[in-house]
Amino acid sequence: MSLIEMRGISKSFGQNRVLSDVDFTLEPGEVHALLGENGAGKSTLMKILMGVYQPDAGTITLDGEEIIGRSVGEHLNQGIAMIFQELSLVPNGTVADNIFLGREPHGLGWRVDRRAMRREAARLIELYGFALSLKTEIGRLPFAQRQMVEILKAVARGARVLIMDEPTSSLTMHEEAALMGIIAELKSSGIGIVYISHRMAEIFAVSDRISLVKDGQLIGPMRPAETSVAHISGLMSRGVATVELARGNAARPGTPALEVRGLSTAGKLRDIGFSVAAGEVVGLAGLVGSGRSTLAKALFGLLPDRAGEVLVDGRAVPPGDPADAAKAGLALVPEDRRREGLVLDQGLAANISLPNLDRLRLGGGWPIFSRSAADALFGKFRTALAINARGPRQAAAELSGGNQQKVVFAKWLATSPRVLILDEPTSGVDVNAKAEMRALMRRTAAEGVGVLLISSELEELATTADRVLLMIDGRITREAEPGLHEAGLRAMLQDEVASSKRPVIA
Amino acid sequence: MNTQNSLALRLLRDHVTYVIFLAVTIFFAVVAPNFASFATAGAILRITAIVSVIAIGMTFVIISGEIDLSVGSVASFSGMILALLLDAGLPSWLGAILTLAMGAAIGAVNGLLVTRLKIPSFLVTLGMLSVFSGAALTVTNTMPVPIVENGINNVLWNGSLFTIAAPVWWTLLVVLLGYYLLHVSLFGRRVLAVGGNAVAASFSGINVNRTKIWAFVLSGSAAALAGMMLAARSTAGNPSLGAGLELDVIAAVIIGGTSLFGGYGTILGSVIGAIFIGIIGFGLLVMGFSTSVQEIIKGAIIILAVSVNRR
Amino acid sequence: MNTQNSLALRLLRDHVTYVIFLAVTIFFAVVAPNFASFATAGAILRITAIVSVIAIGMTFVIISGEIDLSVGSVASFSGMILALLLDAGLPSWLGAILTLAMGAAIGAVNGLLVTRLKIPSFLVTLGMLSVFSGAALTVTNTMPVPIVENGINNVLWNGSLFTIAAPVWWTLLVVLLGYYLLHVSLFGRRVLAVGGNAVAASFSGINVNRTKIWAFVLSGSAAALAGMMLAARSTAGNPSLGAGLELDVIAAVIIGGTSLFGGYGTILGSVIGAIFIGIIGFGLLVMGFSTSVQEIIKGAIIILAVSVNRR
Amino acid sequence: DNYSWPDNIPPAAKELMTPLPLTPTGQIVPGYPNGAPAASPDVLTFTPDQIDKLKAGHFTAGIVMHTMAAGWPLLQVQGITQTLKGFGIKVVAVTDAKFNPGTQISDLEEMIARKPSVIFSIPIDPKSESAAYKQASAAGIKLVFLDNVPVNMAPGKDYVSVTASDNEKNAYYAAKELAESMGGKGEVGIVTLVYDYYYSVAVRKVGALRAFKEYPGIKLDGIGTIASPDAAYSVATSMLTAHPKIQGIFAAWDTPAEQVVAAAKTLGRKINVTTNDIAPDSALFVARGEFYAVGSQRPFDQGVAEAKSAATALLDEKVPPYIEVPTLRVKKLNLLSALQSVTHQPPPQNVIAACAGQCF
Ligand SMILES: Nc1ncnc2c1ncn2[C@@H]1O[C@H](COP(=O)(O)OP(=O)(O)OP(=O)(O)O)[C@@H](O)[C@H]1O
Ligand SMILES: Nc1ncnc2c1ncn2[C@@H]1O[C@H](COP(=O)(O)OP(=O)(O)OP(=O)(O)O)[C@@H](O)[C@H]1O
Ligand SMILES: [Mg+2]
Ligand SMILES: [Mg+2]
Repeated sequence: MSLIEMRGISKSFGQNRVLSDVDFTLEPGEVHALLGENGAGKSTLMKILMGVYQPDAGTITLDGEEIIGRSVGEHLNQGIAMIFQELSLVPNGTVADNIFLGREPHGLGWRVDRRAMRREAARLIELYGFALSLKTEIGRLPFAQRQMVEILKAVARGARVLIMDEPTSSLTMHEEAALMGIIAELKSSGIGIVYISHRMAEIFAVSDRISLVKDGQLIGPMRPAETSVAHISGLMSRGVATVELARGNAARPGTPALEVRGLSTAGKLRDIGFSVAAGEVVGLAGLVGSGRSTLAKALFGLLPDRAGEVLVDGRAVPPGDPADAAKAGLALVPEDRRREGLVLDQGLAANISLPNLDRLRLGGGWPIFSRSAADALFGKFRTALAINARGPRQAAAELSGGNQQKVVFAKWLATSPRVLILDEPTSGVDVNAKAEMRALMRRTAAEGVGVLLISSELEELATTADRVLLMIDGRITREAEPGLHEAGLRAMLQDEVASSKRPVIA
Repeated sequence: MNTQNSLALRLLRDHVTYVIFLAVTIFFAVVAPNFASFATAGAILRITAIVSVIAIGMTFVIISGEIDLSVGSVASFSGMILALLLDAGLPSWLGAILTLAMGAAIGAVNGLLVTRLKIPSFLVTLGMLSVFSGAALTVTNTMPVPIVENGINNVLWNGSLFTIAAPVWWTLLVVLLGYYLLHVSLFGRRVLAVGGNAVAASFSGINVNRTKIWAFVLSGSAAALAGMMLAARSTAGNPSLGAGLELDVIAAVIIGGTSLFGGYGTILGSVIGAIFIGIIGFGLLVMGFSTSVQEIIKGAIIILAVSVNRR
Repeated sequence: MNTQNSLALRLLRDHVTYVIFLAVTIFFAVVAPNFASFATAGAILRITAIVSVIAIGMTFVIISGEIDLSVGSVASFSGMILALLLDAGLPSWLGAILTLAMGAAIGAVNGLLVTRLKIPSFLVTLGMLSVFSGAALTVTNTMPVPIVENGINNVLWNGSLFTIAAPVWWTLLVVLLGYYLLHVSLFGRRVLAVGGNAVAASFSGINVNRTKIWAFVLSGSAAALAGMMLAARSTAGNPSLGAGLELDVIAAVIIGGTSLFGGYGTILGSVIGAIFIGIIGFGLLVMGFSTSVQEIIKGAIIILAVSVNRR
Repeated sequence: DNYSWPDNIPPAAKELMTPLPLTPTGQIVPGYPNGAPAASPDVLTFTPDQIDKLKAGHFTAGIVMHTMAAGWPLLQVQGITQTLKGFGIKVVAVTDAKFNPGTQISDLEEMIARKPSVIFSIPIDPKSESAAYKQASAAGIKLVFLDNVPVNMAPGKDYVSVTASDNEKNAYYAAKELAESMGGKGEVGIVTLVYDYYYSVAVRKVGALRAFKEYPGIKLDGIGTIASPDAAYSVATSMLTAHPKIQGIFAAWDTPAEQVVAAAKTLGRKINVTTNDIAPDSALFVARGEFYAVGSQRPFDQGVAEAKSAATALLDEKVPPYIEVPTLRVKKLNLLSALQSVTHQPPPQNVIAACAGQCF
């Protein structure tokens, strides 16, 4: 008898039928991978298993017992836990608070046992070797670190069923490795794991069975051995042939699109200098906490304490004001789409129009906002990026993670920037869309835009970037020679880290 | 709070507001003696003009994710200042402009304190409430200042044009202005974005602080205008004419469907909210309920009305 | 609003609050006649007891991301009810318990309306404010109801134990209770989580609605207790004794460092906030400022105090 | 000491029960720079057929109050309502502006739209509300004022008449009693409304000051101002703290006076308090000896007078511009008699109990 059996699950949001009559099973001690395009319904299916949503139809059994509960709480008590794609952490709590959120150790009279909490949390962090400090508040942590906390939180529950919804979307090799360790350990102790990811390498590394969500149906399950990345992306795709990247050094001579000299911030960065030529894609590799996002923010004028020079097309960009940066032709796709990228409660057209307001004036002159222009703009990118959405008025919050990411991408492409800074642009984006977006980056570059690509997926850097810079703890220490492949990058990054005296994470 | 945020639901919600609003009105029209009359409509619009005008300014502040509790006392203070300026012999147009400017300035100060010093607007404007209600009492040592010059009294309140009273015209003017700023102009987009997600807004190159400051300037100016109208209504500036208005105003805005947490709201909603409150109070009095009983029913109706339209 | 959220900054912030608080006190102690005395300290604690008690209840509601505007009128109403119950000949302990239970029930109703019907708490409790201020006036047709039985007057207000006055003891009791609930017990963790991010909290198996309802129950009960204390103070239930308390209370809570958007706050902060406001008002009165001038200075000090401690 | 209330009360109590004489020119009335001639309510009488005429008129009345948070306004409303009932005039609504002139103007506008035949009202701010009241008379509604008259409105033309007591003299009496209770020397304070435009209270300050001046030994330590009665608690507390030697406080009316007593009690200070007006609740304070003396208006009788002048005006008869209802001197000794004549009801049991046989 299976650990989990979901039978005939159907779910719609309003008119939008997401799942129709889906069956899904999970065996003890197995990793069942779940793939599918952005918006296919993976998270929804798992949120139903977690008790977040009630299915419109269907049954769920755990060890053969009906467990359709009304709340997450009931399902947690049943021994089901989940790493949420959008995380389940409270910003005002410390790392320790969050790891034990909802199940704090307590004594008489519901007295919270803080000491035990800290001890236990410390042990976990130690055990899995994540770079976290107990007392820091979640609200202050960048997404990657928060994702680590989310992992610990779920793992520490000691559940029998563990759902992992894109746990590594913004993690780098260290944490990825750590997670693989955790998974192996859990498997051996007979826990069933559902693993959702868009990183094919991971999928094939960990999973025992692979299923696909497509058009509300479940395809599979199949064994990794019996299939291949190509086969799967073939199954997933909407017929879009996976794009071949027009690589090859497109860098144009003359004044670089972006030039950085002696850039430093009090917090993190030290004396950073590099340049991105027009038409070139420059990759930035590093470990979590190495300062890549900090650099991106500093370039975009989001950090007041920036020192040094930033020139776009040879013209200096004043520090400390994103508005100036945007005017100068800089664009930033931030790493944390929910917090930094989107106004979740508002429509997609509204979101895309934000950095483009001045372009969307009615008939140029008066500061009148033209809705139709905004909708047109959205429509354009909806097709260009294959954004899976109902329409320009749909609230961003209702989009699937990957599609949200595309919207953020679109909103900055629309500004037709001179320099495009991408911080983990394809995190949580499905394989095909990923290929499309990488092609898009190349195309954007080909149009003479300088692209700075921050990515935790070395494979992405290897395939997409012309040059790759290595960032270690706030310094750009080295440049990888062109045409280097993933394995090479990984090796190089490893020995860079090893050779840097200072600890990787401050 | 506002979990249901899909635009669809929002549209429905607003519609329901209007439906309930109509229902209550019709109810009164049927049961309340000589309620259904042109005079009544005029009276209600006059009575709610003050709240409507301020509510429109407040809408911007609340959408931007802040709040302005100072409007009531700023209104009182503005009335006093206008009266004093005219008393000092200034031409009334000049006095009005100066008072309006002062209101805008007070708003700007609120905005600066909130954005630059990062003090919660609730505290800043609560402090200002105290400051200006005190100031209004102090300038003349609690004594009201008559406005003898009738020109301005007529323009602001007592006069009428095409049989429609001045205060109604002013409300209309402010509504149009507010509608343009919020729903038509780029500024409106910025306010909505800032209220929806300030971080994302600034990541999109929107100047969050400036946007909020302007929102406060609008509510300060609206309060000043309302204060002048109050003064004109009673042909004198009285230091406590506007006292307590802030609660009515915020209630109107929220009933109108604006989210207290910012990011969503409409001008029309706020005005309808104001008129709705006005109608309830008026209808209940006409039906012969005394203030105390009125309050009970009024409170109940407000809760009911909104509860229905949140479903 | 609250961009700076690190614990470090918060600690500093709170410290600064206390520093400023001390500074102002010392200032008054020096310049205000007979301010620096034991009697004064007692007097201030008594004056602020009411606000402190309610503020502690309110802290839970605000941390949970909601607000309760009904406390003032619930206090008035509770005072009336207590007086009426005793007038009807109930033993005072029973009357007190029943009144307290009623307060809790009112809180529960607020919470249910907010969570089940998804009405913004601002509106629900504004409606309730209106309902109960009206009800307080209506029950006796605006007539105050004397509490002749002195036992309860002494227990709640006029008596004293170890030379410390009853109201101070009650404040202390409520502080301890509140401190335990918020900072020691599981419930506190829940409230903080719900206020920090309701979705995340519910994803973590926390019952968001129940948590909020309990928060409202606490503030309702606190308001009822405060109302009984008010009644005991003037040995009569008076329908408008609690009017307008809500603003003072919320101000106290926010000055105490609680975020109006929920997720962070402390019991001690709220009490200190209440006492701080009390000291300012008291000090200025003792220095002989008229109410009007006093308001100006009070408002300014509040803004200043907070502005400094946000830097 | 075999006196018993009500049948046989001590002569001293009897003496107190004789009201203070009418002041020829009491209240400020527009058009009467040095006070309008005071008329007694007794001049208003009705023949049976006049009453029938009134009943046939199916008149309605609205009452627009400044506050309902005290005994005084309630007794006024009772006096008006009960008397009007006798004339077959129905009271449609009573509004309470909670001391906010803005609110009162709105209340008035709503009341005007309700079109009653007559409106009884006590303007909070005679200056800034006069325009609104003018609308009422313009709308053909008869206006009868309590205590205050809006500026530049003419009696008999813009409004019917005003009924009041001589507040200045009433306060003068209470303050004088305070001074006497302190043997004519010591430190005193005053607690009164912050708004000087509310003149029927403002003049009480004048009266109290006049009284205190007559005693060289009396030192006035301060005048505490309040925006609402409950503020009196903290105002009094701080006043008593700032001036440890204060032995007496005069409060402008009974509700704040109760808070003054509470403040003194919590500070453990023994002071004398005198004030104006009593009602069943404040009577207890007299019975317990917490109010030493009270100069009390007779709000019920004032209400009766107002109702009568309204009725007279509805009959198109002439009404004197200013009707004065003389005030009572109230001490513990004559409390029961005074309370009954103020409220027109037998004193409540708790008052009688609190008197412990010492009141008549
Ligand atoms: N709360 C919601 N309200 C309305 N629609 C929703 C909601 N949550 C998800 N959807 C819709 O359901 C569909 C599936 O969403 P889901 O998050 O399950 O996709 P996914 O497979 O997890 O995609 P991704 O890989 O990008 O995370 C999407 O079209 C999304 O717009
Ligand atoms: N000087 C600064 N001022 C303000 N915020 C800063 C500063 N330096 C860093 N930060 C913030 O701290 C966050 C965490 O920085 P961290 O040291 O983890 O590097 P990172 O850029 O997030 O690492 P990576 O993106 O390579 O994983 C950054 O995202 C940035 O927003
Ligand atoms: Mg998903
Ligand atoms: Mg990063």
